Amino acid sequence: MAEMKTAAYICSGCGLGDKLDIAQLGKIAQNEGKIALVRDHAFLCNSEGVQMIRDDIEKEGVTHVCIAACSRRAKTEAFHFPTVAMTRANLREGVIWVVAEGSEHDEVRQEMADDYVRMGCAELKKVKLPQGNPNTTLQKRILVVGGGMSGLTAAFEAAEAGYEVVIVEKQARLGGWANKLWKRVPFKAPYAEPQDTGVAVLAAKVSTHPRIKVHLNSTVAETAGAPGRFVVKVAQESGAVTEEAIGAIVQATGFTTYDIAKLPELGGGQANVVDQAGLEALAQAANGGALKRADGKEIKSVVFLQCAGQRDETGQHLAYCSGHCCATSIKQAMYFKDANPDIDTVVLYTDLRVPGMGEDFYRSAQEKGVIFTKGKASGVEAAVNGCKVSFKDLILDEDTSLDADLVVLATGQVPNAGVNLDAWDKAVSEADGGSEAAKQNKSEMQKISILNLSYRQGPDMPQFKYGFADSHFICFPYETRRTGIYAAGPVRRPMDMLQATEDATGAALKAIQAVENASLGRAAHPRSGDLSYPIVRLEGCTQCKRCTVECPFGAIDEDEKRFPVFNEQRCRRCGTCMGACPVRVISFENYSVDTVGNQIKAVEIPDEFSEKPRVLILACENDAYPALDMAGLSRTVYSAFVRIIPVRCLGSVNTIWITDALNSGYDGVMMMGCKKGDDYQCHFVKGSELAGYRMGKIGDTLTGMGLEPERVSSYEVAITDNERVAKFINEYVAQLVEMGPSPMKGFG
Amino acid sequence: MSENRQAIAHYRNNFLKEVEVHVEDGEWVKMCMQCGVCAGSCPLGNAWQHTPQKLFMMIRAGKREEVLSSDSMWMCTSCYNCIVRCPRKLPITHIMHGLAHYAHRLGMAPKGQPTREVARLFWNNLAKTGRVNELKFSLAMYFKDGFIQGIKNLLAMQGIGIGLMKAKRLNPMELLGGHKCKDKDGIHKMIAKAREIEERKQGYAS
Amino acid sequence: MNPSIATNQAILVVGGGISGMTVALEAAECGKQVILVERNATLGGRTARMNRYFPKMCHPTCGLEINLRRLKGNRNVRVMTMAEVSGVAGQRGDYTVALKLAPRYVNAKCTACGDCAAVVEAEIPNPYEYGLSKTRAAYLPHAMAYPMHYVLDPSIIGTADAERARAACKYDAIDLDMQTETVELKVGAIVWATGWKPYDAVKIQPYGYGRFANVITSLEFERLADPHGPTGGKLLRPSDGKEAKNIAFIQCAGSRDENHLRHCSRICCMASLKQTHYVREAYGDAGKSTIYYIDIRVIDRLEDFYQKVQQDAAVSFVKSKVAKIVEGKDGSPVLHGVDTEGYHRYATAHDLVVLAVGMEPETNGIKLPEDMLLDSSGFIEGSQSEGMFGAGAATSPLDVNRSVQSATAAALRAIQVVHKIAAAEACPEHVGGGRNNG
Amino acid sequence: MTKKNYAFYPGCSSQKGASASNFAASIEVMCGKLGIQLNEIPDWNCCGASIGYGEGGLLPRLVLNARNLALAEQHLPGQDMVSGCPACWLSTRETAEKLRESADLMAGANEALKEAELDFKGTVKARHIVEVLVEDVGFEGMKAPVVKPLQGMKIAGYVGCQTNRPFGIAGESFENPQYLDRMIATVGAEPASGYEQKVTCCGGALAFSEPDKSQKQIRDIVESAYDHGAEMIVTPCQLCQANVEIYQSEINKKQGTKLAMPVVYYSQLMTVAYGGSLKEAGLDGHVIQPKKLQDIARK
Repeated sequence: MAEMKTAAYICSGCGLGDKLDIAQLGKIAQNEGKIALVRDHAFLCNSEGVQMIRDDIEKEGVTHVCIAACSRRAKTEAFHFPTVAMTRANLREGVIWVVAEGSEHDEVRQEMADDYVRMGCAELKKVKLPQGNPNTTLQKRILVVGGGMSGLTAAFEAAEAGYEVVIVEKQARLGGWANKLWKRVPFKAPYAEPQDTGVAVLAAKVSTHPRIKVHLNSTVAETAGAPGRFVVKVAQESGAVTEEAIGAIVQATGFTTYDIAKLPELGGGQANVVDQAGLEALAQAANGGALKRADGKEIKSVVFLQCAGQRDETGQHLAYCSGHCCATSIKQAMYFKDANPDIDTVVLYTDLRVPGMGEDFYRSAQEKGVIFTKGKASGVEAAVNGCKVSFKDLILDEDTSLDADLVVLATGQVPNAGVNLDAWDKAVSEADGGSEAAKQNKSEMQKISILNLSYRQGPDMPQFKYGFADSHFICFPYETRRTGIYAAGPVRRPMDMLQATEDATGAALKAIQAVENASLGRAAHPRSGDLSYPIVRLEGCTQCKRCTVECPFGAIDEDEKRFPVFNEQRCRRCGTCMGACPVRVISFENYSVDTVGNQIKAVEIPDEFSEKPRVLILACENDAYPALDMAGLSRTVYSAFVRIIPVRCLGSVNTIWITDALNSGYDGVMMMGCKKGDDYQCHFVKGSELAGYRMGKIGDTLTGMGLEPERVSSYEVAITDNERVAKFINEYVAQLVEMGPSPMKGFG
Repeated sequence: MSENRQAIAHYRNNFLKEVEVHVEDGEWVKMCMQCGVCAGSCPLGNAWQHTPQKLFMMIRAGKREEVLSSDSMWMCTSCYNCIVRCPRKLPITHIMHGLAHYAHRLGMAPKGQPTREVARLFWNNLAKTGRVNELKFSLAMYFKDGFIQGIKNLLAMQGIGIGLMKAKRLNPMELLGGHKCKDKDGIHKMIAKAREIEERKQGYAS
Repeated sequence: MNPSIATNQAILVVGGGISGMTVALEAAECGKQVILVERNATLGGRTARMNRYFPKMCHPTCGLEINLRRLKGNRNVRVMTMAEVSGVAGQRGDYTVALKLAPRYVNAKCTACGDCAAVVEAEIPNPYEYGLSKTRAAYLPHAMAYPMHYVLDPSIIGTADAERARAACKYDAIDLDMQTETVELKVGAIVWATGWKPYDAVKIQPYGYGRFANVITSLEFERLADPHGPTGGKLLRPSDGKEAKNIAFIQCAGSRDENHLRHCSRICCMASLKQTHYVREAYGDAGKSTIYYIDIRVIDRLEDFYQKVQQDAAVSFVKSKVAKIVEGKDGSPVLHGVDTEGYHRYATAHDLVVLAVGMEPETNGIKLPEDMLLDSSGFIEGSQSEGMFGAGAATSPLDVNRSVQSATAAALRAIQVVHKIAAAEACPEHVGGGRNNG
Repeated sequence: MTKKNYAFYPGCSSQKGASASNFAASIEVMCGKLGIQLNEIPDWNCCGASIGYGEGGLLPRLVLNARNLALAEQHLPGQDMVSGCPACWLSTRETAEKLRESADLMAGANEALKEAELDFKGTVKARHIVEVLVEDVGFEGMKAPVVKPLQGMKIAGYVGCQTNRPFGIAGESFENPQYLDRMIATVGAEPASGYEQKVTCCGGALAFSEPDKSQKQIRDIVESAYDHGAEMIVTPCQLCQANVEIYQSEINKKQGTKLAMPVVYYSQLMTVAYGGSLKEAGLDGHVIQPKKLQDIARK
């Protein structure tokens, strides 16, 4: 790599020149920042300004560029210099747009700008242009676990985009649940009639596809490695094991129906009570003719009980709604009506949930004479010729009953998501040096594992809620916590076949993207394209395991000596490991303990008599930093005593930054991160929580330094909080003024 | 109408099917989704013991006696609010008329229900000559509950009658003849034929 | 933009809302070339105008920020705003698209400094706020606008205001001579992520939207609840600016109604449940929400959210399609109808009525290529030539999560098309050979 | 002026000496001025009205209307059939549509019509006079003959039900139709804006059978007109006119109110504005005297 040559460019446009002493900023960059080349420009982001920088890079051999102008979020197209390392000093959104107007504020405004230039220059000294993980991988085959409708779809769609696919299916035949259906709910206009499932055609296409390899009667015995270099052991029922080299994984392991034996009050277990799957079996047997009960009697009347064991508020059954069951019952009622319009079919529901075009399907059933009754079933008893369903008719407001030859319970979907990692953690720690029973428990638990990941953090994907392997994010349904592994279909959330095939197609895309990213050494969402990766200096490592435990993505394993093993392709570049490391041996080329530490140290701390406190703000780049930027955009004034540093996540904040800051005379530190709790906002899962936990631990250190605990504070900031964030700052600064200057001033 | 009762006997257990066959626009009843917009749209809503949507549910639940003996559908003013608001485009006004007619015809409609009586008088009045004789119709209405009550009604309403006469909008001479169609006989035969066709189609003995 | 970057291996994405951005980014992050066109002046679409998302009550701009960062860091996507597709010719793998580019009157030199807005006097109804407030006729669409450039409203072109704006700009960023232009692109696949629009509530006559000031739509209510909205996040009623504490939510306003939209718009139940949270947050126990509904349609784990709201004593549910609204003496809307569970007639006054308006395709009323396959409501099912696809709410009334899922799937479908083109160009004799193209 | 011909179906209430005879009187001048030639359908019969269903049943009611349609088709070929009464229009139009949609009903109707030696082919279009005014004449056309603008009069436009639902005038809304207000303005008067009882039901035929319930409706309709500063109600509907006008005295008697709101037809306004006399406008046919309008007519 060429020798480092630094340059700083100071813009005087957008009012910067009117409000700030640009010459002084230049001098600071030159003298204090020790920048080789310092230039200013009246309009840095125009083509002329950009060309000036480009020329310096090309002709002067500049390798490191500090842009002192607007926020790092602004003018990214103009300031795009992919061959050099770059820092941005935010003078516009961070200084002139937020410091109060008027000459009485000139001094503090200039001081703020001076510091940001110092910080930009100081950071520049420590950043390197990320070169990308040299350990790139080239395996682009996609493993699809599960050969049902979702799995087949994922496999076929990925193969059609040119990728090799391996399917592992537990059963002897492709098709899964869909094989057991007589017909499916319509998935395109006119949404009026049950349709062929199409599974046979799809299974045939998959079986004969030149890019798809199918393992039947097989399960995944082990998944080792990382995106782009997974090694998957496929175990056949016979015991034979095949190794497959895999780039990314789609887990489409589907669902199991809720056991109707758990619903005796609704007739579960009675001869003439079936679930929807049971009804499909009767319909397949009837093959378009009259449906008959198990005892051979032709069914003349049928009642469908919706939400059987679902939407349960008692805690005994499923709390959620499986979404597909209203349409499924409608479809099944049509099986009867289509065979014989005189059959009485009643659907007993509380809310008929057929969103979207399902409304047309509902109408179609009504036209066929299916009766819909809003009511709540209280019991199903066996009667002479069938069943007696007792219910409250909610419209007619009366307790009543219906006799039927057959009752169908619309039960819910239970995901086949493998091992629950929370329970697993507990089992592992109990088994670790524990009793035989505890060890037995652990190995029993592992039996239901789907992926058998050889990850330190457990053998399957983390589950979200009710055992579904879903994403926590609304905008990002495929944002999983296991990079390169995507759940699709009813294992992700309860869904119907239409949604499952859409979902599988989306998951296939994400798998393709994962292998492409891995092959280039790039990060996956949300820091997509990031070429930096964690670099560890193992010689300094104390094997404390914090990084392996705290990594939200299970990217770090441990070797036999308990040293961390980084799997960069699993890493999402949040820096949680860096924040966790007590000996500071983990860093990224462009984000490290030093890049931030140097900025903290670069700030000039006025003495205790100046009445100018200094507050360090560490702001999450996802929500808090944009909120601060937007405070600028809306010209919301906040104190000029703060110095803000964006961080990848509060989870990446190393406590050394805090203690260094306070040691060097800052009066306080504000940490701004995302919302915690069940509805957490952190894309790295626990950033705010970890930061809070770590800061809790430095309380003693603060006390030892003779500092009040209030000198470190944390805030949950949403991206829309541009006004609130200014309020937080102003209130905190006022509180610090009240408290008096830090006793550490002058010792730093 | 005893033969009609027999004719529908095989529908006993499936009142909805009976309604579909015998009630004007009855085949729409199954399409109701119980939103209740009809119930809230009726100007005489307060007077309904069973709202239209509830009647539809009762039909599906097989409550034959209750539906046909209900006086609710006789409260219909034919304002058509329910029709234009129904999200399923059910011709509710027509179904109400149809139910009322069917109940009336089966003799199950409430005895002495005022609108039922008015409707009967009105039809008989118009069917006689082809055109309505407003005076005779009014008098018939006042006397529908007997002579004494009729005189009382007449006295109570005499202000209105005299007012209209003064305004030349009620002609006492109508009592002696009044407007009528020339082809009275043709109209009689035509109506009789229409009835016959309708009964034939609905499977009544005729 | 240089149209020459577009080849028949590029993917055109029409619509820059969350679905379109997702299609573009997902495809680009697989290494494909994408052109993303948006009719408005900024990306972000409808979700950028939402206050919160259900069920997490998080902020839509959070996801927008991440997507914008992905976009800024990815050179495979070319973004064109104020660009509308005016024609499509050709077939799968080889489309020629005509784009109409409307003048923004501001070029890429704009630094978003705001000097132009400071001197322009004319005000226009703020499009971002559904006209609930006004903005200067030189404006930044919103704080997260992308591109971060101002716009001059066409109404001031040729006026002194426009001249003042130009004079105020130090960066030569205002170009009053910009004209509408048409450019042509070659692309291999097209994804229509054209989104949805709210059903015109004026057409739902019995509810008096447009006649009664205190009957508003759910989208307008989002703006009222937004701290950056026209009321600073206060739930004030439009007629008199008084606090609206007793709020009615009317479900299926236009949806599930053959007089309006045949389909169920899926999102509205959750949207109203979410909005009851706004009322609770604003007023605590003093607030009151009433949801008038036919069926509460919140599927899968969203049921949790429903159950939580059901437990809130300040929220009540009435199973009834409201028959009509009349305006009371103080401007309070009075709702008339019948609770059909049992039979309870009501005539209830509320401070404010929020109509949970249905979703219809944004493209209703716009001519799409004849090749497109639409369902009975106008949602896109695909195309006969199989080279054009729908994504997100253009395909069905979908919530954000499902829209993104749909968009991700659409990205793969488009990739399949351009992959086959690339494969054909690399090795023509092998294309399609022995393969089943489904 | 060349006159446009229409097959006219007056309906029972518009006969001489019947409850809407003043309406019948008032349309003559109006039509004359607007070039509308109404040709009465020979030997027309009653439509069955909205109360006919109780005894009548479906086919007998359809057949009554089919007879009128058939007569129009036979005697006045090529002419649209126009009714002045909403109930007549509604029944006729409904019949025409039902018969067109159902071959079965059409066959049944013709089988019955044969008894009266008639046959209906289904070619006639059933319209309301207001449709003719709005669609064929237009508001400009209605304005042209105005010689005595009704300045200074504030009038509540009461549309009622059946002119408005289920068919209504094309382009108008069911809940807030505008055409009547526009007609009021066309003749120089001021429509009472915000009159929210515009489309409230007067009780219709139930005014006879359920007087208390209907009179509650009527009271709302009249009181709201007072509340909006109207001095008169105008309506396109015969039954509305009769009910709302004649029951005010009953309401006063029973409920101690002092209602005395005149109720007239749009055609009466137009006739007066077009220079017609009090008698030509049928203004001698009111129980509650529309004095102001009568005064203008007398001028």
